[in-house]
Amino acid sequence: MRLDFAGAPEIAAPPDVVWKRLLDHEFVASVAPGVESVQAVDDRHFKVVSGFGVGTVKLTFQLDVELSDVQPPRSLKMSARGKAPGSGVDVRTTLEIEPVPPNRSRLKWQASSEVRGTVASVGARLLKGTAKKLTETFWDKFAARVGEKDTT
Amino acid sequence: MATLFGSGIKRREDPRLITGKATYTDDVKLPGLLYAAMLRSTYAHAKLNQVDVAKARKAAGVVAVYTGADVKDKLNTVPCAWNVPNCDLKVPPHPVLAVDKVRYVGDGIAMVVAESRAAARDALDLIDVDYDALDAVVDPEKAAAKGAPELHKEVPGNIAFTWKVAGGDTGKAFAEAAVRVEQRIVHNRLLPTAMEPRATCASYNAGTGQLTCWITSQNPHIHRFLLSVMTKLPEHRIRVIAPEVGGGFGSKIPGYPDEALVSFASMELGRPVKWTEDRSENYKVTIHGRDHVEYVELCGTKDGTITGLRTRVYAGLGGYASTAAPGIPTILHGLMYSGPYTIPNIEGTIYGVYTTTTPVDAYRGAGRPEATFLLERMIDLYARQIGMDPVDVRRKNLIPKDKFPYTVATGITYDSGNYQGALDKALQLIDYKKVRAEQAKARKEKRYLGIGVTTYCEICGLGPSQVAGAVGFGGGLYDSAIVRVYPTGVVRAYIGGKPHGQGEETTFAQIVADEFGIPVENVEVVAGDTEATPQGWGTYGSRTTAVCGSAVKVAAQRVKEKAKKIAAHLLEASEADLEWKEGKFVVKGSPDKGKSFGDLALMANVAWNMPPGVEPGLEATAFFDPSNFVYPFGTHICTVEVDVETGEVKILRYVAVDDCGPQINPMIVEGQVHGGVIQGLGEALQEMAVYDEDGQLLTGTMMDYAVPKASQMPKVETAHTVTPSPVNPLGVKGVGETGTIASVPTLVNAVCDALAPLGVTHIDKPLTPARVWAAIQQAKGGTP
Amino acid sequence: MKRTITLTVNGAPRSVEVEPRALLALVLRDQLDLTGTHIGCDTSQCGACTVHIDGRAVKSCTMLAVQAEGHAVTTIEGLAAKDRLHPLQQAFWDKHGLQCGFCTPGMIMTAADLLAHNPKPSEAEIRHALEGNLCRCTGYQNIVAAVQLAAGAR
Amino acid sequence: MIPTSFEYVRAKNLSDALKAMGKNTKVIAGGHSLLPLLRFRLAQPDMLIDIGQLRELKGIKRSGGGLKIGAATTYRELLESKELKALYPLIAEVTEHIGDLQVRNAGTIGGGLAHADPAADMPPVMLVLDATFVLQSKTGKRSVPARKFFKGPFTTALKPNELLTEIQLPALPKGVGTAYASFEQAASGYALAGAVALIAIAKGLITRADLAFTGLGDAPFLAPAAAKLVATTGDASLIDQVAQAAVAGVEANDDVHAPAAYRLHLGRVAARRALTQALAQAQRPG
Repeated sequence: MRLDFAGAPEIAAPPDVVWKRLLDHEFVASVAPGVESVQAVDDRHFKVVSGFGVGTVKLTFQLDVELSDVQPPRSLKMSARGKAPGSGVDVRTTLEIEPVPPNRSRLKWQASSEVRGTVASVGARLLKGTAKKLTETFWDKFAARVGEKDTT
Repeated sequence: MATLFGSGIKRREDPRLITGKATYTDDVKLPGLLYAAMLRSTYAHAKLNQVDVAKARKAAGVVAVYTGADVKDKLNTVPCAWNVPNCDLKVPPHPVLAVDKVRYVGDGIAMVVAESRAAARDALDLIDVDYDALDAVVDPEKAAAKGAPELHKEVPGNIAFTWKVAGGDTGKAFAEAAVRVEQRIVHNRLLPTAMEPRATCASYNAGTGQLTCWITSQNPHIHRFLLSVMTKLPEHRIRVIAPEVGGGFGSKIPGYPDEALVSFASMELGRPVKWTEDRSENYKVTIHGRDHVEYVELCGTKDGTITGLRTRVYAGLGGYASTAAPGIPTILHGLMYSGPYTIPNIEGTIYGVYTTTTPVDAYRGAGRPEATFLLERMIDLYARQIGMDPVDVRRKNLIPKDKFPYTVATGITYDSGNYQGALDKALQLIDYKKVRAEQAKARKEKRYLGIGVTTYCEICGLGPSQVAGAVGFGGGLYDSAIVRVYPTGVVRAYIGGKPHGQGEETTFAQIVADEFGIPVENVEVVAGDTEATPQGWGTYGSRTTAVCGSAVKVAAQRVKEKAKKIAAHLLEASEADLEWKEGKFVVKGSPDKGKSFGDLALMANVAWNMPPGVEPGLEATAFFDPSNFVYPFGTHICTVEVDVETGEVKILRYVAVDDCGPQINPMIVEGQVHGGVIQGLGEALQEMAVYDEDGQLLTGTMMDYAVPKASQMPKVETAHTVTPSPVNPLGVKGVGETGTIASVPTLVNAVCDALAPLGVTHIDKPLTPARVWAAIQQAKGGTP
Repeated sequence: MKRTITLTVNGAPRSVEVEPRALLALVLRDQLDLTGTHIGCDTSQCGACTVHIDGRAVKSCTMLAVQAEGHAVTTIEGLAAKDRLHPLQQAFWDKHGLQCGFCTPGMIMTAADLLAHNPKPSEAEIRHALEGNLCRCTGYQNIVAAVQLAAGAR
Repeated sequence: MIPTSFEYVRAKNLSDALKAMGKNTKVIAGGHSLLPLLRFRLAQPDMLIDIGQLRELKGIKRSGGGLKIGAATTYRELLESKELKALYPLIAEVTEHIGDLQVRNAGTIGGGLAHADPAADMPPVMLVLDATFVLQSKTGKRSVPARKFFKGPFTTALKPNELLTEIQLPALPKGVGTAYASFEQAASGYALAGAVALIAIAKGLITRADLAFTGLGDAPFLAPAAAKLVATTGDASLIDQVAQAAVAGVEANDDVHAPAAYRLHLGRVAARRALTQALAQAQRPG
């Protein structure tokens, strides 16, 4: 099942700060809901264990995350391929940072997910709203946290 | 003694079923039983890199784990048994477990065998599979298009076959026709949903080399044959038992990989192994039905004579060719394009197409519902175009009752029929003139009443073995029975068919009891065990009563002939002087001098005093091979009201008039019609298997696939006409599928008729409120 | 961890060792040999697994065996006295209310609950009460007729 | 379909249950929301705490002019309560829509509300009736208005260590009418779109109008547009306007059963039908 979401939160920080945070996997993990562990294979590859779910539904996915088309401090692509018993997920995210003068930025994100297995065939009704909420919450929270003074 | 034939006696199979004492496959328990669970692909199409089962093998309770690599040299691939000729059929290998590639969500990747159901299930979660995703394609028309992802290297362009049917000169007919109508029709993919999920329990005895398999099977002898091919075990070492079977609707005909795998595991491990699918697994791996995209054209005169029909059909086969799959959209579909009508020119091209979906095979009606639907829809479109009542168009084109046997343009010959009789009866029951008047009145009040009519005939009672061979079916289609009389006069009929709800334990006992003039209680019908019953070709295609029932009749007649010889000997009379009267052979003119069936049963079995040259015992085997198929027919009419604000369809009345020849048990016939009609209404109104573009089945459980519920379905009013078939000694035709074949176009025609004032001409089924509403918006010129 | 639970099954006390995750339907079938209770789905739609807990119809595949501890379970095997038929069983037989029979035990158990609390249901009430029991063979018509017959017979 | 392993405790009393709650525990009452998820392994708790048999969580009691309903009261018990039927016929009517006979026998009102399925029938009823939910943890209890309880799909104001223990229904005004109109998804029975309406009348004019939806969005919601009916007689065209305004701008769900546009349309129809019926009921003499 394909799910496409997008957003463009404004961040109270300049692009280079946003960019730094985006590449800081520990920071990103601290924002993401349900992340249990992040292991950097190199500066472009990460292994992530993350719970995914809402309410009673919860699955733990093993994710391989890869960054590509990295063009500092403007844009990058992030792909995540995740496996859980009986289910799978691929998420491709495109991120663009636009300066908002004088000292702010806009994070334009687009996430396209492909969901497989039990989650797709059983969870379709449960999933759509949930995935949207989780994705939006993640980037909104990211935007908010980057914009917090003490994080810069 | 009153004849039992025609009597609606209560079913003899029911007492065990209503008390919970029946044994279905999953109820079978054996000492040392192990449980299997299957790891299924979550990808619709992917290269299979690595299947890591190391952790699963070490898990508590796990006895063995097998992958495609482990079994590929030990088990043969899954055979396709209907090799339709003259269509360049390509059947690529179908491994029992995927080896290098998966081709649908649900394709088998590994099997775990463990000490308990739970341990087997737990171990599945420990298997790690590495895939490389490939593009999926789920729509058969798209899969047949240039550039579509290819499933099999042996099948360029995914086209499994291109099959053509032609009769007359269709090109000329269309060129000259005054009226032409065309329509693209999509037959929604369906999930058969027998209430009992499939299961296999295999027990291999290494001492005797004998494999016993309990299988949820509509055709245990075919399963024995297919298992022999897959497991490489000689057929005489395999015993297949289909115990109680909880519905099939075609889904329990094919040979499946899991049946071979479970057998293999038992042979390898020396312990019995059982596997039972979950419903969600059933929806992914047990065959699906329908899935056609059709382009249909019909032409005719302005006054309602149909002169030609032309089709181009893309029939989805799924990832592999299932057992009977190639025959369904061809032989059982294309050959029926004339329906009950005298259409002189017919041409059809059917493409069988592999798609990254669950294999598609025979589902109730198999091919004929699609043919009947397209024809009945086209006739309504045609009638509307020429401004004629759809009933008048039908009547004008029906094959006259004095023209049988009648050969239609597709080349097949119908056995017998009185189509006008059934039509008249149905019109009378619904009071057609009155409902048309009500409709006219309602339209003035902006209420949307519709009337849908279907006149149909269908091909069933499959069928003469010679024809089966000619059309590439991998087996004969005769059937068989042994009628064995025990010394005390009770009788058993061992039959080749395998009833699973159709009630032949009762109807066949009625045939035997009538023949011998004994109470029906003294007859028992035995089915479903290849060790006890003679070669049979299964219960499907509305064939069991026409073919296997005829074998029972013939075997019983043979027994009676022998009994007559013994009676003549005992009565010291010539056979010519004997007559059968009230359950006895009596000497003509001396009615008190006679031998009852019971007397003869005893004498034949103790054999103290047999006529010279006559063997002891009283039993006979018959293999009945019909001279033709049978063609039941009828007229269904339904009236509906559509709420145009919400798109909801309310069925007001549903009338079914069917002719299946003489009815052995009218109660059972009526039950078959009820069930068939409701199953068709499910197809017409709410059932739909939906894949997303990546080949994920989105309707993977009963929460999303709408099997009809009691509260959603109407009452069906039934009636019948009786036109015997000349092709079998009972004169019977089939009735298992007629309801489903007829009801789908009946309902859709009714809804389209209701919405005619709004300009709606066609809506693809299922007619969910959402689709009906969208069609109304579209017709109004708005966007849905 | 397995534990031993005690419950009353068809009038007799039974003890059985189960894992907490064991579904009541599977325990009845696999451990107590009551295979008249069937399993037809995994989402609580089909009702083939319907049994009575303390006289009320529930879906035994949507219930853990441990939840039934201390309660009275009645299955199709225990609905009627030995060698007798419950009026509903008789009515399903009389009215041809079944074909393959797989849904029948659950169907009868639900109908029994309905009639126990609504002895004279209308056709609409019967159809509504049977929403949680799917039958693929009969088209429901004769099932409804059977329930009506049994209601009349009471 | 076998769940992953977990431990199970049957709580002897509420305080035991609350003490047992912790990380990755789940509470089970009827189990009809939870069991299917467990069977698909979409939920994998370490422990289940069974509160289904706690007497202190069961029952329907009068309170002021309203009712207090224990969270573990089954739908069947709701249907059998004469008091409930007399005071809140709406709840009885809606309960008949929930699941099926067997599900109503086992499922509990609190379980269903806490599960917060965005297409469930009961949550919008709670919004319209302005119910209050009592949430308890081992450290205390708090009251949360239903109108602040449903946060999103399967997401509520419940904290991980909290349990919904009681539903409090305030007294309804005199001259009130209530109604539920819904369109069910054919397979699951969940609402594609459903609307609950409450209208109170005094001296021929509407004094209170509440309208809530289910099935349309991520969570049930109240439609502020209903307020336009207050101080009017609620004629048909105004009701139609309100119904239309109520769904305007709503981002509706979209799935294999119904596209968003159709859901919104159904929402509007349901709203109109529910409001019309509630009004007629409110206008009935006596």
